[in-house]
Amino acid sequence: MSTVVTSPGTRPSRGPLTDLLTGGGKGRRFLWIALAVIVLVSLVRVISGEEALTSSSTMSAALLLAVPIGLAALGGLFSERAGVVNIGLEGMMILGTWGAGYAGYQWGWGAALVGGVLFGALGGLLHAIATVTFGVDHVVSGVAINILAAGVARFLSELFYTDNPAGGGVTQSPAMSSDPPRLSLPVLSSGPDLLGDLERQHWFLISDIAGVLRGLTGDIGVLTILAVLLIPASYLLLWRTAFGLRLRSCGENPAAADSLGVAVYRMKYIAVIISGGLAGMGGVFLVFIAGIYRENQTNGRGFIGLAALIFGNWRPGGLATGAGLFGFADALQLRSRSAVVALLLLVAVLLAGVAVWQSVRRRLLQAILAGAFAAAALTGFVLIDELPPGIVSFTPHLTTLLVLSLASQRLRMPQADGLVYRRGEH
Amino acid sequence: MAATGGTGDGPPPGARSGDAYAVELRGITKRFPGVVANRDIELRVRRGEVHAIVGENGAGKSTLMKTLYGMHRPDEGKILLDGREVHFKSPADAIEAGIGMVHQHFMLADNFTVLENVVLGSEPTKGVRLDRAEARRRIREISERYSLDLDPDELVENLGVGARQRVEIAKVLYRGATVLILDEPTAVLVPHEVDELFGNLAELTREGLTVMFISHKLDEVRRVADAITVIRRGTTVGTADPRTTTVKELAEMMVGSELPSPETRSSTVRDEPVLVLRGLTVRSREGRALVDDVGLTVRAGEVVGIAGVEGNGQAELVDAIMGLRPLAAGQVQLDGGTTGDGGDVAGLEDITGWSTRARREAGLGFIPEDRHRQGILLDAPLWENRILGHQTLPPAAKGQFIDRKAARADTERIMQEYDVRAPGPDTLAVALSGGNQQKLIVGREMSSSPRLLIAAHPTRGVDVGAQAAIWELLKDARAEGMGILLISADLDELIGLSDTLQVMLRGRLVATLDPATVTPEDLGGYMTGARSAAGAA
Amino acid sequence: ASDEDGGDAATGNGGGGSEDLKIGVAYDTGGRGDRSFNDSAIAGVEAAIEEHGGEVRDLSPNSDASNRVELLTQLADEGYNPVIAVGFAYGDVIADVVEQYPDTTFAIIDSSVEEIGAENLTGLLFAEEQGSYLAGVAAALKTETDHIGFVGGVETPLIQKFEAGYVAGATAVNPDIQVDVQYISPAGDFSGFNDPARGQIVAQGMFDAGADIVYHAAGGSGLGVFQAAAASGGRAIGVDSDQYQTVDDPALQAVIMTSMLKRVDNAVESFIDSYVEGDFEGGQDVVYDLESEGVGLSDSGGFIEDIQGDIDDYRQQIIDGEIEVPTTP
Amino acid sequence: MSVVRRMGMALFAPVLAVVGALVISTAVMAALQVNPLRVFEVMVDFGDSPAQQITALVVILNRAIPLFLAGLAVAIAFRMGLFNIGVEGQYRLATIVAAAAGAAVTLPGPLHVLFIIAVAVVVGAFWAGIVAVLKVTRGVSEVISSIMLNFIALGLASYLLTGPFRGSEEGASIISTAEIPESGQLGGLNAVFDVLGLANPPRQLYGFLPLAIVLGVALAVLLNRTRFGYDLKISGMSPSAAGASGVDARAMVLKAMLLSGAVAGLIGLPDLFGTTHSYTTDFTAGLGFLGIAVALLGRNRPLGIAFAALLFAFLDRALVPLQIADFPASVVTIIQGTIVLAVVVANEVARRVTRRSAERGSAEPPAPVAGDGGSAAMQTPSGPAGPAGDTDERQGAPR
Ligand SMILES: Nc1ncnc2c1ncn2[C@@H]1O[C@H](COP(=O)(O)OP(=O)(O)OP(=O)(O)O)[C@@H](O)[C@H]1O
Ligand SMILES: Nc1ncnc2c1ncn2[C@@H]1O[C@H](COP(=O)(O)OP(=O)(O)OP(=O)(O)O)[C@@H](O)[C@H]1O
Ligand SMILES: [Mg+2]
Ligand SMILES: [Mg+2]
Repeated sequence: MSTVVTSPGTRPSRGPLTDLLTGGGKGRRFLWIALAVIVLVSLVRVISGEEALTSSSTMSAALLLAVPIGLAALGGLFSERAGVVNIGLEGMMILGTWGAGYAGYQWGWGAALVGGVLFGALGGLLHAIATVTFGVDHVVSGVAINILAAGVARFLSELFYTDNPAGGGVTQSPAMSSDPPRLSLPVLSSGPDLLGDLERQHWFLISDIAGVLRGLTGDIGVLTILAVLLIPASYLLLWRTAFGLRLRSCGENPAAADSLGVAVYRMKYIAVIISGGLAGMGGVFLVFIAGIYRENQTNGRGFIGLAALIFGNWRPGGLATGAGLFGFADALQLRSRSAVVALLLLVAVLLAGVAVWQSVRRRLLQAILAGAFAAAALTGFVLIDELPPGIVSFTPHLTTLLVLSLASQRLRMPQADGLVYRRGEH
Repeated sequence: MAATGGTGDGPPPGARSGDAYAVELRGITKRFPGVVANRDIELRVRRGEVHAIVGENGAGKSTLMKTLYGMHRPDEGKILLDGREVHFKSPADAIEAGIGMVHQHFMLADNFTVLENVVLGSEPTKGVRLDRAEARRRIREISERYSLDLDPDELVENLGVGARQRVEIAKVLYRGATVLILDEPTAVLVPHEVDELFGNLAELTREGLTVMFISHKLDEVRRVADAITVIRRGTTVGTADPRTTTVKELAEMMVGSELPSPETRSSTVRDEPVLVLRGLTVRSREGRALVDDVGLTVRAGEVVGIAGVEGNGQAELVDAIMGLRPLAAGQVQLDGGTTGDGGDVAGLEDITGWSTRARREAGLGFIPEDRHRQGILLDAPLWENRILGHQTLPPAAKGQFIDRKAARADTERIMQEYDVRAPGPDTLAVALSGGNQQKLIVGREMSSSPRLLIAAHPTRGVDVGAQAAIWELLKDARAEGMGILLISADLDELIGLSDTLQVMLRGRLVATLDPATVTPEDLGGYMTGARSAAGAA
Repeated sequence: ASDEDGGDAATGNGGGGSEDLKIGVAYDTGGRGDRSFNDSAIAGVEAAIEEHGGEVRDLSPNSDASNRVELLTQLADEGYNPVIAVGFAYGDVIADVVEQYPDTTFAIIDSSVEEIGAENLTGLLFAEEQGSYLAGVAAALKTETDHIGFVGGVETPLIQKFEAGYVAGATAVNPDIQVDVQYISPAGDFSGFNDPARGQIVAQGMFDAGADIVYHAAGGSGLGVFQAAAASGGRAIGVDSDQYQTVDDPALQAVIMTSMLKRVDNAVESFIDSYVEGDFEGGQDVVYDLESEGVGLSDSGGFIEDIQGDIDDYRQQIIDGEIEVPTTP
Repeated sequence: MSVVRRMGMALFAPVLAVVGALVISTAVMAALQVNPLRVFEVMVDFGDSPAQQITALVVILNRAIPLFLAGLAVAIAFRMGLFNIGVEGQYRLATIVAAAAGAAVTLPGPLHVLFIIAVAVVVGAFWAGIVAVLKVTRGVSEVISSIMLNFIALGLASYLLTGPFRGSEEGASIISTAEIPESGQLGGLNAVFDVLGLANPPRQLYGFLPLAIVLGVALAVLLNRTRFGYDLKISGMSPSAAGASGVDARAMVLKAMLLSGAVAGLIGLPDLFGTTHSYTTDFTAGLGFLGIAVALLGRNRPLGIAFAALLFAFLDRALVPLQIADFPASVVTIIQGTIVLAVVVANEVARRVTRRSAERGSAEPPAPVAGDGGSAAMQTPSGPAGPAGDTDERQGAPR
């Protein structure tokens, strides 16, 4: 299982990327970091000439790729903050896609949202029954749910979609009967499209910022907006309300919560069901993009969501960062193979920074290692024009892995995460 | 202070005459699978008094209190509060009725702040929001009123034991409890913290609160209690008046026999050192010294006791000696004379860089502080537990293989010799009571005849009978020339067993004392830093 | 002699007349109801049954498609003849099976059997590059930005054939045209055929970059391509079947300019016809191309009516061999 | 505990699971108006002719072998509480490199096979080793790193197959590595059927079977009878106790993952040796994930895993006859999922029952104990010592 060890006394980390750059600073520094990253990336863009790095097109793609991962991760957050490890996110997401497809073709997008969330929540309910009531090992139950969900989806399609006059088949649903509305920020990203004008100037920094903003504000689906809002909403719910405190207490010390009258089992049920619902919503998002349920549409995104959750140190902001980073790297590799090479330059610059930092701290070995890798990355950037498709395809995964292993590991999972709680058994 | 509660002000206003008790338990019976933890218990507690409950390990005290607190329902019997019968379905109901409980094992979420821990379950809210400002205000108020000295925004994991206990008390007071249950509150406290706690309790009873508290320390009980109920094997054997009952009498009521004493017989200390520590330093991740420049020698046949308030580096010191924690500086030397493949190694050997396994092979035995964490595999049978820590040593190991038969046989031997009560070597360890588990551990560690035994709280949580047995075993081993490093929170045990006493404070050894002359009170003084080594000299 | 073989086999197993025609179909992953390849194959079988009578038994593989051999052998064991393997993935295993069942006639779609050379096996191949060439022509004629795109599902040789033909066709019309080519997943990772979200993103990238027509050969991911086209006011070209007809969404119909038809149904039907009629010739590939109408462009929706003439010119040149269409990019 | 009782305990969970799964799947089928009895009948019908029956057997065995290996690989890590989701990537990468290496060299028969096996084992172990090293040195959760490495392995395999290791000619519809020469293939075992006087179908029983059996036995011994196995097991049961007993947790993570990866490297070989003789774009995928289910089903024990693999293979084989009998194929998937879930729940229930009965068992001490206080001297703690509730109370407890 995911056992991340921390010695007592360390402050909880706010996510490896933040840690990597600031050693776990305050939220205030966030803007600085964001700015620094943009300056860096924009520098890389100017040097490499890869407009895709900061184009609004890449950004909206990154957002599109990040949202389902982020929703799955958010689902994981609820469940794991209540102490239930949820490796069944993928399965719940699959159920979500099916539910969305089924409701969507009959009653339109609103019903699809409800249907997907409901189906995902059913998966969550099953997980809760197995882990909370029956005390089954969380990982084991999650794996079983992943297997079961795939079977159930296929089975239901067979049942409802073969010979369905509305269309569809064993691997897909009929098309949704209505599409969700899409919004753009007036004036800036649509109509006069001021940001678009700025972006097209290709000015250093300004065009980059305009590109990023336009990508994040232009032609956005309602579910994207909902998903983005869910991040702060989850934070507020989990950290600013009594409900959230109780929920988290089940993940930290359920016995203590129980002794104070918190209904631990009920809390865990609620959390895991919410978890399933959110993962299901991730599935709905995928259905909205396709306009249809399609078998294997989730394509492992639930697992990536789990990774984003751990990456983000079990925090909403952190997991959003994780999902965002993954989405960006993925968007880049889908957009342009040569842009991925430009990433090497970025890596080189970052590693060079690490090398300098480490030598200041007189950690010679680390400094030399970082320096060597920086040099290697730079050489790669200079020599390679385009990476072969197989290699490019795992850019986001490699990026995630690299950032995780570079960042100092001060991740802290909820203390009772993954432990089966039985009342009266300490 | 030892006088009847509330003497100063006369009977508290809420107290009623006759049979209207603040708490009354009638005929409580509680069964667990295979055990009757409580049988036909009778308990009456007056408003405003400090009522002590004493009894052996496993007598059923905690079970009874958990019943009262709604953590489980009694199979038979009635609970009356102020003369009215109540039925609690959960702790929430009990809290509602004004009962609060501080558990034997702290019930705190380390990763939460004091505030979060305190308000959990009864949060002040403003709309849907958790009203932190209000919570902070109320906690400060309670903290000041009862001198609990708590910072609401501190993370609990940064607190020491005493402070954690005060958080637990604050939790209860925050909920406006009028009946306070404290399950072995003093077990982890040093004398002066105990005094502070009793001060707090006096404060509470003055305000009209009722306190029920459990303790194994009978003199303490006599000091603060207004009434005592004795429980034995799950049932009440009677009540006692603390003013008229002696410790001896109380003990006899509890166990039906005399209190054992850890008194050491004549000195068996020999010349050759078996363990030498030099400048041992362990740092936390942030670089704080947890163990600070510790130098120490344990000789053959000697028991060196380490006294100290929990959290002053004892655990880290033990880990460092066992090789479970990296050293920042210093050296560990061990005399591995009796082990090795035939050839005996003369004198001390530097084992600083050795792995835990190599250390154990070289003759280091280990009775860990937390047996469930480090000493035993609850879900494994006894014979597999026999192998734990001795995987590479006979009789369990045969080359790279495990000799199951020999391990089983040797387990039977240990069970015989050390009076481990269990059906057989295939019983799961979880089925044993704490005391029997501990005896198995002691037996196991003894059977490889280590040169040095680290005994961390060897009798913690075991009842008097098993405690006596373990003390005997340690004394015998010492007589045979084993060096023992004893870490304990039980000052009587430390004084009684040790040949030399070291006091550990904030990671340093601050005083060396002679157990023959030191009193528990003095020792407590050194442990808290109230007295310094200069004063001892 | 070989035609006799086929005929004998039919009579031998079926016990005489064509009413007893028992056709076995082993699907590609996804199975029946994929609204594409597999459905097209079964449509051909059904058309044949309409004509000749008989029955069909169709089997889908398991999730990792590790039981392909069983599908074929079970069908043969149960007396189904002919047995049609849908998809080149059967190419790996079919050689052993045909040897084991010399009395059963097999056909495999999209895989060459020339190397195997078994008398009871026919390869049904398609000149996808020719159809794609016409798609390229249509796109190049219709584009207003001189910028078009191609989205491939998985970078396999088969899909590269589509790409090659498309690019050749487009550049034949306009040598300066910009063709963006992108695959969703690399060879060996078949998720690219089933990930509409990625299809959408890849296509959206092309539209954002200025392309106005995107051709996809990406299976289920193609839906994403249509969505992207609809969202950015571009157009898309479908593949395999007439996707204008199968997409069941009016908003998407509006953007499907045409589809490159791969008439698996025709191929299957004519294979069964020749089997029934006994003029079947085993051991070799039958290539369905423009000439035999095995591939082509659909005109549903009437979006390409105005350029139909040009397209027909190119078609004729290919049929006449005046244009040699490349099969690799 | 008597032998009978212990046997009963051991069988309790599997029986409970199978019964539970049967009940649930029957309910599902009934809901679909599918006749469950007919379904089960079709499942166990191996055909009429002896050749058909043997073929069915061979199909099941051939499918079970890789599943067995995958289950073993997952279980090794699982034993110490490590969750190796990366088996998938490990075997894919190992197989392609082994296939390419095997095609590149010419060696005499057995050596050639051994060489391929060695390459697969090393590559599998290496890929799993990355997970271990990241965990040990950087504290990266093995769940994340192995998920990521799965994707990376997939991409890498694709790159290798289309790039340096490409053996198929340009334009072939399936991309593959070069064919491994005859000396590097493992013939079938069908001669056994002749020896046994059974029908000998054309379908070859994989020659890897004996190797898998030997591996299973060796691992069973390693896990249950050796110090390493003990250390591995206790590291999973209680890392803190294992550490205190002298197990080096980091080294153990490394060893467990390397071993797990090494076994994972073998998963693709039965198919490689037996049928494909090259790695192709269509090489069977997903065995690593199935392995997780198989390991769970087999309760992380080699023998259990063997049964689980056979069960999965049996269900898988049933797919085709079920379709022929006009049943929906997804019934099998549902049954598989239900069985896993039922097993998981049954295991937990059984564990608790065992634990409870163990606790009860100890309530009856083997020797009569002097129940009376006072009588025993403290020096020989045999009387009232020990938890007071343990003796007379428990005997008096009604049950
Ligand atoms: N949840 C439980 N399930 C089964 N048996 C239990 C449970 N809790 C307690 N017991 C049994 O009840 C008996 C009484 O336990 P209890 O914890 O009340 O003892 P205690 O008097 O508090 O002992 P100590 O002084 O060690 O704290 C024990 O012997 C134990 O076997
Ligand atoms: N949750 C539980 N379920 C079953 N039995 C329990 C439980 N908790 C305790 N026991 C039983 O309690 C007995 C030990 O009692 P008790 O908890 O008083 O021991 P202890 O020495 O105080 O241990 P500790 O200090 O760890 O609490 C054992 O017989 C054990 O089986
Ligand atoms: Mg107690
Ligand atoms: Mg206790």
